[in-house]
Amino acid sequence: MSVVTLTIDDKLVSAPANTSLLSSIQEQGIDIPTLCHLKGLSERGGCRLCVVEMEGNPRLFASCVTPVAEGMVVRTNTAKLLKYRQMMIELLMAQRNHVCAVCVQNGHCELQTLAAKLGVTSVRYDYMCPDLPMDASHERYVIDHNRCILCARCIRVCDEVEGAHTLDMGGRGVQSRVIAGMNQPWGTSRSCTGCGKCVQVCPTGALFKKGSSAAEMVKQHDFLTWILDGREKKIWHWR
Amino acid sequence: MANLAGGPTAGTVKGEQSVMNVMNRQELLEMAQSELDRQNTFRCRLLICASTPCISSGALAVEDAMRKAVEAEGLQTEIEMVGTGCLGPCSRGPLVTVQVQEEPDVIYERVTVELAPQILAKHLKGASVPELDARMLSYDWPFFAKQKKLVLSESSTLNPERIESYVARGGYMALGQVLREMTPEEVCAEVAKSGLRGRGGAGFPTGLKWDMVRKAPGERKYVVANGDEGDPGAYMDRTLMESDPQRVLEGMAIAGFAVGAEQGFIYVRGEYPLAAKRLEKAIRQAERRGLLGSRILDSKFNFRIDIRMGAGAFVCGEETALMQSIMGRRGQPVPRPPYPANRGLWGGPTLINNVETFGNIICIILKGADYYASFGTDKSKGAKIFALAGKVNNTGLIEVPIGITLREIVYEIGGGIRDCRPFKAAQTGGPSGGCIPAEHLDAQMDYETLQKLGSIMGSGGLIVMDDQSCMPDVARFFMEFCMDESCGKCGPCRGGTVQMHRILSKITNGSAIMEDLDTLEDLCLLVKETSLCGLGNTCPNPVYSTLRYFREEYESHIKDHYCPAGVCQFTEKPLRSA
Amino acid sequence: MGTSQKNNGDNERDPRYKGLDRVLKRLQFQQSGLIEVLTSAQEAFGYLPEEVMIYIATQLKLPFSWVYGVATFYHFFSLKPQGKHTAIVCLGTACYVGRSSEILDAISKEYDLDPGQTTPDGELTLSTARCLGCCGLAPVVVFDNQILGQEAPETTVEKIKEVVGGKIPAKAVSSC
Amino acid sequence: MATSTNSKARLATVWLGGCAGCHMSLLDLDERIVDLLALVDLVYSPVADIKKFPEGVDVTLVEGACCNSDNIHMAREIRLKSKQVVSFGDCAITGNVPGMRNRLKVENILSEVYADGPGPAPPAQGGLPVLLAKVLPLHQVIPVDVYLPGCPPSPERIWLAVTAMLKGEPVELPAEMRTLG
Repeated sequence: MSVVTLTIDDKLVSAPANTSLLSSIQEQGIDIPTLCHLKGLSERGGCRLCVVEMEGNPRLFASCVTPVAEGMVVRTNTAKLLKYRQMMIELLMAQRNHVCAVCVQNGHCELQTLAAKLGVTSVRYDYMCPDLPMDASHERYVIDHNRCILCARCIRVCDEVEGAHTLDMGGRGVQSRVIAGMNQPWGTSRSCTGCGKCVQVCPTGALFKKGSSAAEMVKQHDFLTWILDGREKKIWHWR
Repeated sequence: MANLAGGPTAGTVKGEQSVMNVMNRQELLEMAQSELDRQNTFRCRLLICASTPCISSGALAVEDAMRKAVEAEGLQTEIEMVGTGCLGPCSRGPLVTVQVQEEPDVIYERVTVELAPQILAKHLKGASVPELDARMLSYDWPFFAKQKKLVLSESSTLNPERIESYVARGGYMALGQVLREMTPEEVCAEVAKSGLRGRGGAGFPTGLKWDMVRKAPGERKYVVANGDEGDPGAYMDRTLMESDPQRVLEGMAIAGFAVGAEQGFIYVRGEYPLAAKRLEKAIRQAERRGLLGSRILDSKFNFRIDIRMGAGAFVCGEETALMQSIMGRRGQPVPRPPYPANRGLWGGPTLINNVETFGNIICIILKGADYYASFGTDKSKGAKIFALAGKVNNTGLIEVPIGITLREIVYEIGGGIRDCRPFKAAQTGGPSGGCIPAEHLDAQMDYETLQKLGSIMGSGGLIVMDDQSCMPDVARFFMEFCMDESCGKCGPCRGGTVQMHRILSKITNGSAIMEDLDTLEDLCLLVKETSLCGLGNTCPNPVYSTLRYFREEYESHIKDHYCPAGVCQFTEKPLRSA
Repeated sequence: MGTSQKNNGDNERDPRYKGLDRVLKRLQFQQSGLIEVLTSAQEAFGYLPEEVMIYIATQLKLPFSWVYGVATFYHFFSLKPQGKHTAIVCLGTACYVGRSSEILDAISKEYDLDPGQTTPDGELTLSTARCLGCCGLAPVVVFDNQILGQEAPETTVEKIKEVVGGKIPAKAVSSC
Repeated sequence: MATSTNSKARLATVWLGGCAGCHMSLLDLDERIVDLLALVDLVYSPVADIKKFPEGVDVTLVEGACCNSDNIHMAREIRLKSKQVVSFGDCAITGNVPGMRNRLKVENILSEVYADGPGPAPPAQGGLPVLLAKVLPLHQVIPVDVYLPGCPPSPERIWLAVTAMLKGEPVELPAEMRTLG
C-alpha cells in the first residue's frame, strides 16, 4: 500500500493512501468533533463538524469524506472553524426539542458533550419547537423524534450491519424524519429484528431502551468494530 | 409518461427493434433532400410557435383556427402548417411566422383566433389588414438583432416532432462527421479548443470534463444530460428540449462517442411533460432511422438514450443528487470525491453536462472550434441563452454572445424598464445567484465578472427589477425556496436555510434588530463554506449579494420600519430593542 | 415484513394493479426504476396509497422504508388523496414579483386551506408550484390543468368559486 | 450606578418562569454563602422580602424563562437597572422545561388543563399576566452578559462564575462545567 505525506496542524505525518483525512487527524491525537461519523459505518458527511481548512483552497473540507493526498496542508482548529462548529451545534439544538434536563441520555449525550466542549452555552437562533411524536410501540425501544439530529447512524447500522433496513429517512429538508417501515409504528414493522444496534449507536437520547429514566441511558458502540472485524477476518467460523 | 426509459440494460420494445434499420451517410443526405423538396412544394408555410409559453397563451386555438381557414379555402396542398420551437419573445405569444416563397419571412405577435384567418387573407390574397400590420415584428428589432443564435439557431423554424425537419436543416451531419473522420481524442480536443464551458452554472471547461471521462478506466460509461432546470424564472433548457430535441440527442451521441459510453440518460424535470413527450418522440424517430441505437450511421458506434423524469426536487439539479435520482433513490447529494467522471452511475465513469451544453456541440463540430471561439470573451466562449424576465418591456428567451453588457440586454434587447421606471437590480442565477445593482450595468455577462460581483452565471435566469422591488423581500423569497428544497442531509444547509429565512422574515415584518443582520451574515458564510453540495454552497448568494449592495435598504427596514419599495408590511415589533 | 398484504386478493381484480404490473415488467423489476413505478402508480391511483407502496416494495424487493423514503422525498408524490379539483398557484420569481402570494392568500382564506391541503369535502386541493415556465403570463394559476394567466386575487377566487361551487365543470385545455 | 456606603457589590437574584431549583442550588453554597455575603449586598431576591427591583445593581442572576407578559416586563426592568445580567440555569438559557409547551398552542394548553381538566379556567381578564405564545429564553428578550448553564447549575459553577464577575474577570468555566442539563 502506498503512503502519502501530509501536514496536519504544522506537523508532518504519513498515512496510507485512500484513507480518510479524519482518521489521520484522529491518529495524531487531535480531538476533532464528529457526530454523524462512527467507526464501522459508512461515511455520510452530513454533520460537517469535522470540517478543516486546506492550504491553497478557499473551501472547507469535511475530513471524514476527504481522502488524504500527498502534500496536503491541513488546519483543524482555527478560530473560524471553532466559530462554524459552534454555529452548527446551535443550529442542531434549535431544530428539535433538546431539553437536556429531562433527557434519558443527560450526561452521556454526544451533542450535549460537544456543545460544552465547543463552548456553546446558549443558542442565538430561534428555537423551532416542532411538534414531534415519540414512538413507544416497540417492545423494547423508544424513538423520540424530538431529540433526533438526523445523523442517520441508526439507519446505516440497520442497513449495513444488521442488514434489516427497517429504518430509513422520510421527508426532506428540515421535515426529514427517521422512519420505520412504511412510516408505521416501529413495533409493527416485521423487518425489525429488535437487535438494538440502532439504539446503541444513537448519539443522543432519540433512541433509548424502554424504562430508562432521565440520565439513565448509557450507550456503547464498541460492538460495531468487534462484529465487523470478526466478519472480515472470518475468525468466528465454527465449522 | 408510462413508457419512458428503462434501466441501463433494458432493451428497446421488441416491435421497434424489428423496424430499426441502419442508415448511412448517403441515405441521410437523401432524407434531407427529400424533406427540402417536400417543403418546397408548398407556396406558403405558416410556422406557429408551439412551445409552452405560446401554448399557454392560446397558440393551439390559433393553430386550429388557421387550419380551419386553410381547409375552408381548400389550400391544404399549398399551405403547410408547422408547429415550431421557440422564437423568443414569449410574452408576446402566440407568435406566427409566415414564409411565402420568394418573400421575406414575417412574424406576427399576439395573434388571436379572430386574426388567424386574416393572415391568409393578407398573404395569399393581398388584403390589407391594419390590425395585423400593427402586430408585425421586425427582424431589425433589437430584441432579434442583438442576439447571436448558436444553439437556438434552428428552433424557430423546425418542427420538433419530425426528425426529417431536423435532418433537412443539417441534423446528424455533425455526428456523421465525428463518426467518420474523428477519433474520440480529437473530439475532446475540438471541444476543448472551442472554449465551451458548462452551461449549468459552474462553468467547468467542457472539453476537459469529456477528456477526464474518456481517460477514466471503466467498462460501462454513461452520458447524462441534466435537464432538471429548477431555478424559478428560468426555462432555457425546457425550451431547448421542446424546440430542438434532436440537437440535444445528437450532442449526447457525440459525447458518447468521445468518452466511450453506450448509454445516455436525459433527466427531465417533472414539471416539463411537453419536453419529455417531444424527447421521447425524437428518440423513437432517431432509433427507427438508425441515428441512435446500434451501429449508428453504419459505424460500429452504439448509443442508446433513455429519459428519466424528475419528480419535483430542485436539489436533483446537483450532479450527485441527480445520479441518485436516476438510480431510483432519494435525490440526496453524496460527497465528492469520487467525482462522477471517475465513479458515477452504477460505479461507472459518468459524464454529466447541462442540456444547453450538449446543444452547443453541433455548432462546434460543424462550424469548427475556431468559429465558435470567435464569440465571447477571453475566458468564456460562445453564446449563452438567458430567460429574460421581470420588469423589462420585452421578456422572453434570448441567446447572446457571452460578454455582452447587462445594459445592452436590459435596454436594447429588453427594450428598457416597463413604465420608464428606474432600473434597480438584475438577478442572475436564480436561488444560487445574486443581484447586480445599477452601478454595474456595464458589467460583462461572463462567468468571472458575475462571480466577482457576487452573483453567478447560473443556468441563465435573468430577472430585472425596478424600484418597486424590495431587496430583503426578494432575498426572503429565494431563501424560502432554498429552505423548501434543501434535502436535509447536511446540518448547515438544513438548519441554516431555515434560520436565514426566519431572520429575513423578521426583517420584512418589522421584528428584527440590528444584531440579526450580523447573525444573518454569519449564517450566509457558514452555509456557503460548510455545506455538502452546490445547493448549500450557493443558496446564501441572493442574501449575501443584496446585503452587499443594498445594505441601507435592510437597515431602513430594521431601524425605521420603512420599506423603500413599498412592499413590506410591518405588522410586528421587535421583542428586544438592543 | 410489513403491516399488511391482505389486499393481494383485491389486487388481482383491480385493473390498476395490472397497469402497474406492466410497468414493472417493462422495467424488468429493476430497483432503479422505483421513481417511474411510483409515478405510474400515482397516475393510476391519483395518489400513493400505503398498500400500493407495499405492493411496489414487495415486487421490487426493496425495504418498505426505502420506498417510503423515496416517495416522501419528491414533491410530486402525494400520500393523501387529492381533491376533485386542484388549484396550483405559481410562486416562481416572475409570478412572485407579480404578487402571486396575494392570490394564494385569497384562495387560502376563501376555503380555509393551507397550501398542500384539501378541503374536508374533498372538493378542492390547493397547492403551489415553483415556476411553471409561463413567466410571460405572470402571475399564473393552474386550475384543473387550465392555465389562468395574469390573474388577480378576486378574479381567481371568482373563477374557482364558479366550479367548486359545483355549477360548471372545469374543462382541461392545456397542460403546462 | 447608585453607590452604597460600603464598597460591596450589589447582587440581585430573580425568579421568572422556573422551578426555583437554581435558587436552591445557590443556597447549596452552604458555608460559602457567608463568604459570598461578605462580598455583596443582596439587594433583591425571592429569598429576601423586597418588593421593588432596585436601581444600580452590579450583577443580577436571572432564573427561569420568560413565560408571560410579566416576565418580559421584569426582564426589561432588570436590564435597565443592572450592569451585568446572568442567564442563571437552563430555563433562562434555553426555555428548558417550561419551554416544552412551545410545541403546543396556548389555547389548547389552557383548555386541556382548566376547561377539560380538574380546575376552573382562569378568568379571561383580571390581573393575571398573559401567557406568551412561546416561552422565550432570556437572551431573546434582553441582551445577556453571562450564561451559567445547568439544571440546576451546581454550587461550584455558581461560585466560580459569581466570584469571577465580582472580581471583574471574564467568566471562563471549564468544559465539564458548562454542560446544559
